[in-house]
Amino acid sequence: MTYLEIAPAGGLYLYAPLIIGLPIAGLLVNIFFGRRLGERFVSLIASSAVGLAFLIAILQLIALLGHPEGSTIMLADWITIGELSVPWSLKVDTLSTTMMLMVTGVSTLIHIYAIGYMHEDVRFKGDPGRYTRFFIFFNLFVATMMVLVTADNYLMMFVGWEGVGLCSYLLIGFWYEKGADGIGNAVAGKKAFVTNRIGDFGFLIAMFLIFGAAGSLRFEEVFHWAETTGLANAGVITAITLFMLLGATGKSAQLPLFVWLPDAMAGPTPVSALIHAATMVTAGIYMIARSAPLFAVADISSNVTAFIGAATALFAATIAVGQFDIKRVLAYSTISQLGFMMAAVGLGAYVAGMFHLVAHAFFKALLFLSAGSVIQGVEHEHHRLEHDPGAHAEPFDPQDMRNMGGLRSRMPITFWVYLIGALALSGIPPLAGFFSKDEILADASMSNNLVYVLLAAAAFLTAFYMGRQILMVFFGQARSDAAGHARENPPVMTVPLMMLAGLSILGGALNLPGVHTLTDWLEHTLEHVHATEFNMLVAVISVGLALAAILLAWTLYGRETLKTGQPDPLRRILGPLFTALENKWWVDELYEFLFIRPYVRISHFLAVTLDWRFWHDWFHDRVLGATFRNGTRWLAQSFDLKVIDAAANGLGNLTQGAALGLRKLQTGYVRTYALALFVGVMLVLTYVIIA
Amino acid sequence: MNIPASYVLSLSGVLFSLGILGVLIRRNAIVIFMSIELMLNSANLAFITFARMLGPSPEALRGHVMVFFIIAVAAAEVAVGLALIVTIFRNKETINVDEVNSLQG
Amino acid sequence: MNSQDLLTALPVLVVAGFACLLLIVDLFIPAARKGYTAGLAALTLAAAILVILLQVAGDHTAFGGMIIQDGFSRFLQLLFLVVGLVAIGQAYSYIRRQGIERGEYYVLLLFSITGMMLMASAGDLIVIFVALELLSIPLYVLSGFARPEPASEESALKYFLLGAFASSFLVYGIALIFGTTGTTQIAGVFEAIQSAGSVPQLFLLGAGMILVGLGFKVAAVPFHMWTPDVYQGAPSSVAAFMSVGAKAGGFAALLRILLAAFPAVASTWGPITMWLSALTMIWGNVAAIAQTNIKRMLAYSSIAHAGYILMAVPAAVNQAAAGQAIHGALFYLAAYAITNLGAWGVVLCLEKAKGGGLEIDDYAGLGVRHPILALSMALFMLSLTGVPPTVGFIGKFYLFRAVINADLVWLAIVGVLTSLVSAFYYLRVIVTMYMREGDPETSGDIMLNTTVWAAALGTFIFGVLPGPLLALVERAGLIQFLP
Amino acid sequence: MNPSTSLLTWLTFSPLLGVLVILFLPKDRKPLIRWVALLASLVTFAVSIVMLVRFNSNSGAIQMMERRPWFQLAGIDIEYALGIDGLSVLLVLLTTFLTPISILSTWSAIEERLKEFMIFFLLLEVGMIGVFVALDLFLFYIFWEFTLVPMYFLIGIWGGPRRVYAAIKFFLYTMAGSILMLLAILWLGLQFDSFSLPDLIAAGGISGSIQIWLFLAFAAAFAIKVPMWPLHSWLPDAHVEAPTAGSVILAGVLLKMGTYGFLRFNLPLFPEAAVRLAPWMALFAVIGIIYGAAVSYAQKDVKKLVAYSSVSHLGFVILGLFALNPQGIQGGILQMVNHGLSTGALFIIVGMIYERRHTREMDAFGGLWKIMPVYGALTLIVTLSSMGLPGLNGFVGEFTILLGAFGSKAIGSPWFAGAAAVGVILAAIYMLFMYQKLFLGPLDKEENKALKDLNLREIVTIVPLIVFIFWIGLYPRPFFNLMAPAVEKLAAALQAAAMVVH
Repeated sequence: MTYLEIAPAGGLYLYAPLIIGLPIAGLLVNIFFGRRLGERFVSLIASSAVGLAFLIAILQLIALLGHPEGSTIMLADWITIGELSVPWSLKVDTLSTTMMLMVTGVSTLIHIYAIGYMHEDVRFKGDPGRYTRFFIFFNLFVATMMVLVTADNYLMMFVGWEGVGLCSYLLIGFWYEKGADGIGNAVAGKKAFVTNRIGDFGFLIAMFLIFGAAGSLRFEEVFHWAETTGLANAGVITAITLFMLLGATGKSAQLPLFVWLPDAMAGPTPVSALIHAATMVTAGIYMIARSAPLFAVADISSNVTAFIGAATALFAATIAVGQFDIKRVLAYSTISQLGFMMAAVGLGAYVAGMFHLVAHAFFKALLFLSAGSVIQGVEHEHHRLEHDPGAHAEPFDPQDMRNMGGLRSRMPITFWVYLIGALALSGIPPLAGFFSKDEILADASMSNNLVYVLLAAAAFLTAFYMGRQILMVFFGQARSDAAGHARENPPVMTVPLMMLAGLSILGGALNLPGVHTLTDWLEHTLEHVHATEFNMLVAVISVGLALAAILLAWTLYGRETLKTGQPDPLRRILGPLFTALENKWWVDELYEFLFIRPYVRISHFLAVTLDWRFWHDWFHDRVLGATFRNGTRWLAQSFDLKVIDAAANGLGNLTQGAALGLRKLQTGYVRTYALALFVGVMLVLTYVIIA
Repeated sequence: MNIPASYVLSLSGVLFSLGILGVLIRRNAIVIFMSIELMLNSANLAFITFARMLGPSPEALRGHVMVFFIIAVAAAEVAVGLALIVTIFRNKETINVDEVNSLQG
Repeated sequence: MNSQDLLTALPVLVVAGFACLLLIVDLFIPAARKGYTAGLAALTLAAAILVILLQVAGDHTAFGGMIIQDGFSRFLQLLFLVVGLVAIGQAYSYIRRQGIERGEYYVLLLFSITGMMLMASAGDLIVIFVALELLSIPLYVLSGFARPEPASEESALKYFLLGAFASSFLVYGIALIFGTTGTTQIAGVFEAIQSAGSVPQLFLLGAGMILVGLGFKVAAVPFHMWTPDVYQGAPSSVAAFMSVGAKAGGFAALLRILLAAFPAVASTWGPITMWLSALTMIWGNVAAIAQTNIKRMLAYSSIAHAGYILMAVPAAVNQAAAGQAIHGALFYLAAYAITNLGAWGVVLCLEKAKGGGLEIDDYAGLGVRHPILALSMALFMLSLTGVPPTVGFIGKFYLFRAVINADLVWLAIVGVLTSLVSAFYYLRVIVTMYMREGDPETSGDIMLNTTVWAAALGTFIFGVLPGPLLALVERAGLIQFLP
Repeated sequence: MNPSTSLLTWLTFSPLLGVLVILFLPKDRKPLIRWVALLASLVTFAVSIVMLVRFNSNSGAIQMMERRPWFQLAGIDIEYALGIDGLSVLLVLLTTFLTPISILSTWSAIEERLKEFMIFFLLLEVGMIGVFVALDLFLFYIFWEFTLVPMYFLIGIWGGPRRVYAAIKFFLYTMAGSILMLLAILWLGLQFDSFSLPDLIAAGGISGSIQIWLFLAFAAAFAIKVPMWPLHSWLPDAHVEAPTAGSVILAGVLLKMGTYGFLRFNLPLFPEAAVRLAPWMALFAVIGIIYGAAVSYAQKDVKKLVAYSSVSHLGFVILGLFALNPQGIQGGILQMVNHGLSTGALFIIVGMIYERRHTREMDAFGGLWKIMPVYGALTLIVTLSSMGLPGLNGFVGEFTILLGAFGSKAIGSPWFAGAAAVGVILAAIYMLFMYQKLFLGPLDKEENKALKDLNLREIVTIVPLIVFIFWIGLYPRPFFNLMAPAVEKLAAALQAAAMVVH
């Protein structure tokens, strides 16, 4: 293939590879010179690398405005065997560029935020040296994420797919010596990676099927095949899409593979914000949107997708209600929101899905970062207090909402941005969340009532737990001295927050009802997308639900606020149900029981009993090898052979025994020998006579 | 008078078997050795008989020649054998082969 | 009897004659100078080698068919002579060290070699008998050469009694053959059976008894019992010579008789020898595992190898494979001779007075103390196992090929499996030498070492470039009168 | 003979130069001996590079053929025949590349009897190269068996506490297998009066049922060497006891001799049998993949874990080869190389920590990344490559293999590939588990707190491997190009055979 195939749009597309190259350059610089450069430059290099990548994305946007059909940039051959031909090549079109803009944009902000956050964090955790490593991983993540979104074939997408998985693994386990009994974070990272691998398994199989059926892995060719011969191959395509869905449930933390995401909160807050809220977890949605032509043919898969999405949305929302860890609440809310997007793409409302994806990226990033700022505010104070003698002896969790309260006055900026994020998430107009979520609900209401009901319920809960969180964290009086003395963070952290807040407010403008900017934009890439017209009834209902939920939250947590050590009022009302929510419906325990423990047992059985005791020791050593083993032992410590036959048994010492038996025959008596000889003679002669 | 060859042959057969028997059951080295001589001589007897059966022919001579060889060889063996037995007797004060079994296993 | 006959039989005559001469000359050589005797004996052998090399190629018979001098016999005679030379080289210092240096040693050696050479070129059962005795009697004496060492005497007695016992079967067998065919000449026997439509029972009995007699010499199971005791008791130099020479002699006669005289009853001795070889391979190799004394171990190994060579006999029944089988056997004999003499040479180096240094344990640390000696020994062991690139591997390859060619695949499988078993006790020696600590002292003089090194070189070189040796074997041609 | 026409001979035997020199060095001049050995292996590597330059990657034919009559055995000409083609070229390079690295890796580990060690090591290299370039069955067998001897000594003299046991087990197992192959070789020689592989392939025409038997006889030797489940029992012993360099070569090259044997002999010589038995081979391969992965997870000893992981990885190779289509076979060959690099690197890494702590129990470690960042980072890369992370070498191999196997007509069902893909998940489990045990978590063991990070020599040892790990992962094209024509040829032949069978 030629080195470069440039679409008519010309020059600007040329820069697309840089969107991957820049972050890589950044991380290489930091790998080799990081130690000498020192925090300031390290963070500068990393952030500017991503910032420049964002500019590149904007260049692509400009290019596309001119030539919306996009372009494919061929970099090099990768794998070419027989009919299999997979290149390294970038696809720049409206869909991928949307992702580029969103990812690089949000990443830039979070990078900047992380400059301040990590500066504190590495000191709290007592290993400043790791500052550099953090930004290396962060750049690596952006690079791999870009590979994922710019890929023009499934295999390359898979590279990014697992690449981001790796980064998430590394960053969850960033404080690998912390967490539950020292190993908790590392374990969480492993859990994330392995769970994702299960999804990736689906992705792999999907690719095999695609190649088997379509003979290619490149998007154009596959989609062309699907559109031309789709109906004939509906069966295959259904299989393909279902396996893809498995992949998506892994990456986007949907039922049944969502379990890794909550634990992933072990990572530093910027990581949770960037990877586990805004960008990586949306990869699954992106893949399905990307594969729209395939899903278009496979109704079954689409419906399954929609149901899984809706179910996840509600399921996760219920759990979020019962959480006390500020980040976990957000984590489950993320899962729930991803469920919304999944449902959307399942219903064929790809634009709505993408819209919510982008909007969600804004306000969820915002929420996480503000949560981070809260946590750090508290933790900072906590660490200061730690130093005065006889302060908190008992372990103190700066993320537990029960230790907070009344932060409104101490951290005003944080409070306001948090509030904006929460309202956006709850879908209160005119914030971004309202429009995006509403579009999904509208679609659902038209096409699939069950899905709609589930989503609506989820929306209600969303508003409720956000209200609960706000009230617990910011209102009432402080429930711990740390919270009591918490103070606002430096601008390097708050400025990005404000910018994100702005985006959360204005994000809705992307696809205002009637205008449909995003729709028209994505239409160039996704055929047969329909602009959902605004549905007043649905809007009113959802807003009503949201307000009702907030009201309910206020009655429970606002009227008289939580005192120190006072149990959650819901516990009174829901009783055991609340316990269930608090324990996340015991899903982890269930998986532990169903899969993990059995696997450990099986592998242990195979390794110790079957392979070693039986196969290695008994069969090979006893049965086959006893001769040899005895012999070698005899060698090792000049064993007296007469002792051995006591020990040995089985075939091996059958030989051994035989050997010794023969020895016994060798009595040394001439007459015995003569007799033996004579017996031989007799045998020979009798044979001679008989034959 | 003319003894049928079969008689003589069976006699040699009997002698041969006796020889074997002697080797197998006797303990005295010299006696064992004599039994072996017996076997050899039974062979001689057989040779002679067969030669006689062939009547006067050059081939018949082979039988006679063989006999002489056997006698000679037997003599040689006697020489060696007795010498050996004597040396052993010097050492062990016995020629019971069952007491000569230090080499075994 | 004319000069032609003498010329044909010259190699044998040379050795025999000089042997008698040496018997007298030795009287005049002072005890301190027995080296001269050794030298003269060596010269004799060298001369005989020269004679053989100068002999006109092709098949000749002498003394009315009593002696056959064909490629087969020439090859084996060369082998015997070379073995004899090596034996002298190895014995020279050894018997002195053991304090049993007497001139007769070399003379007896010569006589035994004469017997072997006669075996190889015997054209008549009478000659075979005489040759067998001429081969054996000196060996009886040599086994007891270390008198008054009881072990030596005992081994001699056992060897003697059993040997005589076995050979009396041979004699009686010959008698029966003579009786049924009216001749003792191999060619005659062959023709007689061919002409006579049916095969009389007595003939078969005779054949069987001859088989037993020779089976004893080659130490085939179940006629092998004497081997370990005799090898252990006899002076090592003698055992070395026996393990190669006597065996080869036995096989020479065995092949000659079975293939040239008894082809008609191949259907009978084919299966017998087949089972004998299988039994021998299994028994020899398995029994060897249990041995702790290197001499006994080598004794059993020699039994096992007799089994391998014996495979050639049933294989030769099959017309298609006959040629290969015989060549295979010859090559294997040569390969075995080279390797085994080398191995025994190492044993001689390590043996101390009064049978010390003969346990395998005594070899511990040899790899560190005497790398070259250990390396040679390792090479010999690998060659006996049949691991390339050694001559032993080529030999096995050749034999197995013949056996498979004769459709005796199961026998070949027995062969390979037993050689796998053999790997174990051969490796054990290597392990002891290299992987265990120890401090063995050796007493090898230049001649002994030369033989070892030469053997090692031969083992390796003929393993990599077996061409010349193979050519020699295949030039040896088939046994005369081979059907 | 002049190097230009007999390049392969020079390549094969150039390590002998080093052997000769070392033979005449006093055994206490250790540094000198090390340098000579390293130099000799580097020279060999250089020669192999020359070979690579001369290699014409557009032709699937056998190149640089050297055929000399060697000797005649019972009327059969046994030839000294060397040659190289797309199937073997990479493996030869792998051998010449790994040898100097493993010599470097034991630079400070081997102190006693260094002289013999290096001699045996170079001899081993001769044997390995010979195996990959020999084109005459007899010659091949000689090299094949010859490799046993030095390896046997390497394990038996410089190995761990149970070295003698492991050495003998290794020797006997391999010999047990190869002896059956010997019979098959003999049989072939008898049928065709030739041991030369090209002639035999050209002659062809072995009847189906006999093909099966011969196939099995050869397979016995190769399957034990690979080792395929359930014949793997010798592997953990050999690996655990062998010295680091031994393990590296054992995993890196010796095991490949088994898979290479399948590729070089079983497929072209007995194509119909290959087609018939492909499902069975695939079955055992898949069992091996899952089984190896599961068993690795439960290990306590790092080296054992890596050893069992080899069972899993080589299962992939076998699966690919017996997909009998270009994707599968090329993937299989590439995966041989990958496994050589990754697992080789893993053993080197284990060796490094063993040299420092003299234990391989995973429980004795933890949190090493904190004090050994370089070591941790390099190990991470190798671990990821070994578990097939896209962008690194392992993935390219595994993906192509699975893709080939998935669509393979010979295997006949996508389920095998599907099951094998589960192995990819399991690989992540045990590999990350190992990494976590060693490098993550708190640094709580006293004896670990003082550990030193890698020194320059160690970094130099491992970096070349890392380079290739990335290269193959990101741009494997050159490697595929080398083998493509030869594989196409082979695949076509197998296609024809498949036609005959079905």
